[in-house]
Amino acid sequence: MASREQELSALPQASDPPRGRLSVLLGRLIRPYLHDEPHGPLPELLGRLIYPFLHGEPPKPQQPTGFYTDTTVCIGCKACEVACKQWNQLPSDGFNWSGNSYDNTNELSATTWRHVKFIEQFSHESPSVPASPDTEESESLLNRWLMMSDNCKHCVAAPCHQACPTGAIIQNEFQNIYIQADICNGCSCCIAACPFGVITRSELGGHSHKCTLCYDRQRDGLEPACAKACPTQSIHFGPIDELREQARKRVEQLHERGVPQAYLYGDVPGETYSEMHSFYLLVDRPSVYGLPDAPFNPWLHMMGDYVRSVAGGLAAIAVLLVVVFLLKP
Amino acid sequence: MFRFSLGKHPKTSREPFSVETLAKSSRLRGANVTQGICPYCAVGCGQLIFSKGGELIDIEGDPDSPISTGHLCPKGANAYQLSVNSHRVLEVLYRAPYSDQWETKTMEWALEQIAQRVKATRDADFTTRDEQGRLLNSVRSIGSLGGATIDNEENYLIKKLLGGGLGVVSIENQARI
Amino acid sequence: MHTDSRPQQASAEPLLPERGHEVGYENGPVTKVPGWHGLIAWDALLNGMATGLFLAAAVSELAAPAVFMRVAKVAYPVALVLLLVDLGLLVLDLGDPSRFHHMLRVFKPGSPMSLGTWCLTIFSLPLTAAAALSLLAELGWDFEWARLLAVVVGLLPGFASAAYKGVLLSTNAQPGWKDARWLGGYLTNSALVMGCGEFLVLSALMGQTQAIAILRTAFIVLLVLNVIPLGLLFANLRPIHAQLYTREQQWRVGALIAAGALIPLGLMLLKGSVLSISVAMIFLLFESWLVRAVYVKIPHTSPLEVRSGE
Amino acid sequence: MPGLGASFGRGAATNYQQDMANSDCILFMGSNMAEAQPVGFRWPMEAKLKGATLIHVDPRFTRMSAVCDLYVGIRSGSDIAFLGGLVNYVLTNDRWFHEYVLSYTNASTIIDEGFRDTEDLAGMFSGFDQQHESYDPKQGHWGFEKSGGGGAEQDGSKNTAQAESAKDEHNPQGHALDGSDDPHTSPSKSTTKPQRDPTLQHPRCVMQILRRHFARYTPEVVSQVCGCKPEEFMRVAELLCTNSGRERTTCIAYALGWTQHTTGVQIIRTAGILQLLLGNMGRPGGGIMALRGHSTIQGATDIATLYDSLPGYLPQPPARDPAHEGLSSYIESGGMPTGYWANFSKFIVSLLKAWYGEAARPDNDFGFSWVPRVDGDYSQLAYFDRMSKGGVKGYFLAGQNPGGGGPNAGLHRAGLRNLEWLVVLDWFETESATFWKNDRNGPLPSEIGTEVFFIPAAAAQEKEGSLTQTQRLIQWHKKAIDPSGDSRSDAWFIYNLGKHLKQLYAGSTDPRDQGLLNLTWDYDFDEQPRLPDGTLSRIEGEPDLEKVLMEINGHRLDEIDPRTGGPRLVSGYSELKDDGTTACGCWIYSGVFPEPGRNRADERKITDNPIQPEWGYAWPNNVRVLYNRASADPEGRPWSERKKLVWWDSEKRSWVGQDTPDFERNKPPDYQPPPGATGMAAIAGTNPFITKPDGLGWLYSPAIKDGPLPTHYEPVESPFGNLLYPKRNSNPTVRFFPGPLNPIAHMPTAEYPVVATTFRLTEHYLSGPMSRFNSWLNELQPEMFAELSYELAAERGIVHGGWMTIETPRGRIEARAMVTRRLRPFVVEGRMVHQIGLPFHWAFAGEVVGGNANDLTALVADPNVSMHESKAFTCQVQAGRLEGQALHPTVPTAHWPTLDPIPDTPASAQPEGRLGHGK
Repeated sequence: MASREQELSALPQASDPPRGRLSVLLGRLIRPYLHDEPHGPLPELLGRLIYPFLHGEPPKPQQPTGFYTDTTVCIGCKACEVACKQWNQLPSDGFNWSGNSYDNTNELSATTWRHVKFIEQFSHESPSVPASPDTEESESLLNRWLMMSDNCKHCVAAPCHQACPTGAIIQNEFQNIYIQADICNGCSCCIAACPFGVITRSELGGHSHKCTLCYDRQRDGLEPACAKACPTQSIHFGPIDELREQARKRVEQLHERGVPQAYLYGDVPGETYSEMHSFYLLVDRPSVYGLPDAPFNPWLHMMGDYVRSVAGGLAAIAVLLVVVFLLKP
Repeated sequence: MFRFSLGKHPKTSREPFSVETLAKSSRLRGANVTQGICPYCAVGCGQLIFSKGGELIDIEGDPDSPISTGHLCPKGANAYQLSVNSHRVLEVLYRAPYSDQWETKTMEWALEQIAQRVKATRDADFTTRDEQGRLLNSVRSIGSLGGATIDNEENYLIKKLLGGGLGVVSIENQARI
Repeated sequence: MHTDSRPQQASAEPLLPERGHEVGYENGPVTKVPGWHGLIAWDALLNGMATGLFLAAAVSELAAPAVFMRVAKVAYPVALVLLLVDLGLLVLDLGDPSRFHHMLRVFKPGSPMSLGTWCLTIFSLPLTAAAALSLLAELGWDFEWARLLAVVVGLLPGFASAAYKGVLLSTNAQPGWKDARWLGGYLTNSALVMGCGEFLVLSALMGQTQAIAILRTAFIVLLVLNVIPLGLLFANLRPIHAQLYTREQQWRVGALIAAGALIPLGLMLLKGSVLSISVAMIFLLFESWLVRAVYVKIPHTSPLEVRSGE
Repeated sequence: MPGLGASFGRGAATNYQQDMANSDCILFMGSNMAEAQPVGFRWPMEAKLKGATLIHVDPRFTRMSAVCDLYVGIRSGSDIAFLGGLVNYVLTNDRWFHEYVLSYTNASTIIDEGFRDTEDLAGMFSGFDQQHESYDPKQGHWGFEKSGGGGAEQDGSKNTAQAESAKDEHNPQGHALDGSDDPHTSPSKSTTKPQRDPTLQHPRCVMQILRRHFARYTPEVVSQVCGCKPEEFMRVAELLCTNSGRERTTCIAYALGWTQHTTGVQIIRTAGILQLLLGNMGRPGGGIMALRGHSTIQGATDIATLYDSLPGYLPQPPARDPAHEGLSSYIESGGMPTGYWANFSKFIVSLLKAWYGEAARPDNDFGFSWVPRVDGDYSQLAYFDRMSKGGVKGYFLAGQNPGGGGPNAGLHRAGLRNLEWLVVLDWFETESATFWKNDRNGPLPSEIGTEVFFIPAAAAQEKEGSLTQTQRLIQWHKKAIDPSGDSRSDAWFIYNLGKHLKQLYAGSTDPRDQGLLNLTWDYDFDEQPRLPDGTLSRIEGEPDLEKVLMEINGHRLDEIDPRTGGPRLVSGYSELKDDGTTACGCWIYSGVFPEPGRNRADERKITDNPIQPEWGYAWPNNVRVLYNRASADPEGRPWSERKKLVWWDSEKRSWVGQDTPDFERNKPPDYQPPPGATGMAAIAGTNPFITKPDGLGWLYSPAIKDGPLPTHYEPVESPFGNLLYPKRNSNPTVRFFPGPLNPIAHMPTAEYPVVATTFRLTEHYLSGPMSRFNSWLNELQPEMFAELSYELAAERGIVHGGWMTIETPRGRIEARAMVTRRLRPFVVEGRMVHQIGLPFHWAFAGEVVGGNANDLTALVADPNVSMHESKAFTCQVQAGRLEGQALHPTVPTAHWPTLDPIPDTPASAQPEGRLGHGK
């Protein structure tokens, strides 16, 4: 029984650009200048100038996919982090001990696309000598160590996607948000737009990077590296509808088993934010996990802001016109 | 009417895919794949090792393995970096007595030197019988340590050569049975 | 979205050290600061100066050509220079400046940056034409109709170029910025105020007394008018400023901004000389820059609470 | 793992990891499986999803505690007290599985009347030899009472127990090293059956002894010793009891948290007793899982890179007087008349044939004299003690780092400095390779005379071979690419070193060189091997390890396989003979290569059988659940539908089920051995533990050097005396290695009042050779830290994130302080004791460096397996750093493994994360 991974080795490596519009034909013409040894500075410059404007036939939409991360089974092993770095060949971020529990990763960034968070919640009770009856465990005291593997939320209406002026950020055929590193020019609008602080700009190359939901793997029918590695299957990958159903069942199960706090974060659209294609099962307030309690899509304000902006300008022009007409000889 | 809709999905067909994005695929296509076992702990997770042009390009879990069903821990996921690593020593190093530095040597030289050291030490210290006249046939001044991180066959060869061949007694590994 | 019951944090009295190392994530910043090197405050200023000057000149010239044409012919090249510097800053602010042209890869009106870049690009064409034709006119090649056409064509993209910037900086998730509903209103208005001021300075330098008279009045009214969006903006920003700065710091900055707004007004009311106009303009530019800088700094500043906790 | 061997017969984990998903309750103790074996832990998590209860009993609240249903904190080193309490709870509340215990354990066996328990002798068993600080089981009358003789019979017919100990499959240490187990003076091997009392009323029957022995382990005493609350203990006990029986099974999982104690073997024994009483052995979802730490730590034990063991747990022959130095004496003292060990002679003769080939002939004892004799303790600890005192000249290190990871690593480095020559086979410049230049505590290089040869080793992916994982499963891994640069596989090195040595000794007629000269040493590939892409390997001289595995599997030398033209491979150990017609390198692995081209370790077939018997090969005989005969009741029917695994099919007259029966397939449940039966014929149809001479699980086991029943002793270093046996603080049979480099803080110590325990982090591996040169792991745990409670931090003025120093009599290290409520002080015997946790992954060589917890631990050894005690020792802590210069990494940071583009791959399929490089 050969796994999908093993079948792949039989496939030839794709190398041709897909057929399609004229621009793709043009793309073929300049292709040698793009990937092979540059044939001198002028063709290279030409290639660089034309390249972003080449488009092809977009792929057919596929079943939307995503992640469902069940934090209640996370053991904080960070396999997802290393699997991600290994598959994507991301650099290590240097060696800094944070002291924030076992989290030395600290944040998501252009070079860290999975981040396991650790939250120690322990009662402040100390054992006493001799043991006094007052120190009996009380129900209100928590003794737990929460762990959560965080990543890009792949929002359906993604602020980064809306902000991107170059079209580098696309929603691909799997409805995942993908930054095309060959297009991004590092304008940083996506960084400003993301309510979760997922994206940063790399010092190397100056482009924005984030979780691709292993687009390259999905193209070949493989699941993302992190979900594949996750030993306890805290990270689930699959068609988003199935994941939602699975997650809701799990929440019900947890409620039955005495975890009434369990709920899903991001599985459905809210008043101010769309659903996310990477959603989480949590057992405490979102802010405890470093997530916005009520994420807000900035675009909800954009039209109003334009109106006020235009009004502010028009008012000034009106003043100017009035004065000119009144005072002109 | 100016309200932006959260439910609006972008249409894939209108997304500005770049040429490279359109051609995107995994690097596993056309790679050679071999089934390996994770070299770290004793769980024995299955690994798939992908190579191209004689170079490692990826190591990930083997979904077929009934033990690990494709999963790996951070160390297992890091196995690639054990092999592809600029810190790896890739030539024979020799430190002379009282020296403060390594010297680079050939493998052949090292094998020859080590064989001579073994012979000299063994010939000097081989004990056929102890003071009480008990048969020992052993060399007590040479030892060997390690085995739980290498292969069974290598363990067997170590035990066979050093123990059965040379008479070395202190052949040990990490395991304390 | 999160309708389920939420557990409350344990509220037991701590017996030992009050703040544990359980720093967790509650007090940390959630969003990331965009890597704009601080040039953005200058960009916002230059954008306003360029578009404002063009708009002030164009509107004035079209309304009263006889009075303003001479100054306008100088104003357009000046606006072009300012715009070019601004575009330079924009390119430098990119992570990969060699890919600046990727901005024109798509037209996404939903993205303020895309809309803005397209507007700036389009605007730069009639502006260049207007500036070139103005200069040519000085040299004797007069294509007046073409020049006026360029000016008219430039009005809309010029206005949009001024209007997008505030929306760009308020349509995002950054703390403070995301609440700045009046940033656009202020910035566009401020662009016109600055433009009017610049036009006034040019008129003064060129000794256009009629223009000076009209523009001085307009400038005074605009200066007063500008206080409204500025006030509304700071009302938007009050909560975040309270988190970031002590009351004393807030007062100090407030006083500086107020001075920057009131001094030019006073100067203008007092005298219309070249000197006072220029000084007033310098104060205005300082104030405008200060407002923008204070705004830009917000997401770069960690809240007082976090700072004291470190 | 004699803890398991002594109870059940084989010293290996009894079930396979996936089987943990079938458990109804799992007790993790002395294990942090989620952190140390995260992928294995997915099976307990699966059980939990299905509704099982996971319990973690540990000194530290770990990442595993976080996902367990119940966590109970106990003080390091109090495990036997806790488990003994559980045994007592099961017995006093009559919660034991009566039918199972009566049929499958030695509960009814009557013990010699001369035996005295710790209850009688204030914490000591009978037979203690004060002079040697060890027990003499014979003097102590530990043996079983034989039928017909009472206590009066001759020595010769009873007390086989301590002789049996030697033959326990996994207790090679059982044989006496001083040669005192002379067959003529030690008890003979009687086939007489021990006496039994099925009513369990006899005061000397095992059940009654057990009751008396554990009576003092009451919940209150447990709480006093362990520092947990009695209710917590009771909850654990109740959960174990309700989840055991016909319908339900409980699994106990342990790891180094149990073994790294001077009482480790006895801790495991206690768990064995508990599992036998609850009837969980040999059943799906039950058993005892020994979770081990290295990829082939099981294999290295089986194949035996151990000083006292030959492959397949045959004892390394001890030095003996000339009359008994021959093969026959060895066989006589090594074999057992009943049970599987009756085949002993076949195993050793076949091994000698495998080693010495034609030269092994009956007339020369099959070359038995060439096998070196053991005349003392040559275990790692003892040997390094000797080395540090100057008694060793040459040493090989193959993938082990004693200079960083040995207990009392400073002493280990002192040993390395005393060598004349050292050969290191490794990937990176570890502590053990660079002790002469990087050890801040050591002398200058100009004062160190050790000659060091560093042989670059091939990475795991660059060689082939087999690994035996924690549940005895042998898995072959293939070679993906050629070794980089000059690096070579360890096999290449040993093979070619052997060739050189054979050349050097060629022509010698000295008898002592004949072993080497006669050693079969021909593993050349028949043709140059190819890489997976079809190209020829560029490595010359690589041995063909499949040939080695075939040698391990064994051959019929008297039969030619027409397919190969060579001797026929044997299909399993039942084919082995003791007349020299078979050769077999390791009898328990026999069957792994049953026919040409069929390397069962390399089998990767997925079947419908959830046990997946065709994935790899498990020894023995591909059994996945050991003693699985016990998954059926005495009549051979499954205990319950829910828990069926192997049962007797009366129509087929055969044991059937998912797993290979760990039993003679056609032996019916009602089989009763005829009187005087020997070998397997002596094992009844109701006796599942076939490597035990009586086929029973041993609640009482005289096969252990520190007593037939587990007893709580304090660790060698402890702030407390022994509450249970105040006259006897620590294990009386512990071995010490006195010397200036290895001082001990003898208990109860006031100078070192804090208990310390070491632990493993998910992100690192051992002392770091396989993790501290890896930037992706280093960024996850970059610095040495120590975990301590708020209370201790407040007492010592230690600030979270600041520095602290930890001191023991052996050394001082610095670490970052991780002040956390996951660690709590324990109230033990009415006073508060603090405990710190120390990860043991850092030392002075690597991309990240830091204080080495193993510079603090002591060289002490438990009497059975020479295990040290790094899970419980005492220390002093204070705020601040060590004086002197801080450690610096010995290699620069390498953020990326490589930035070279992936070959033969277009830009669109290059990795996303090289960020502007490589594109």
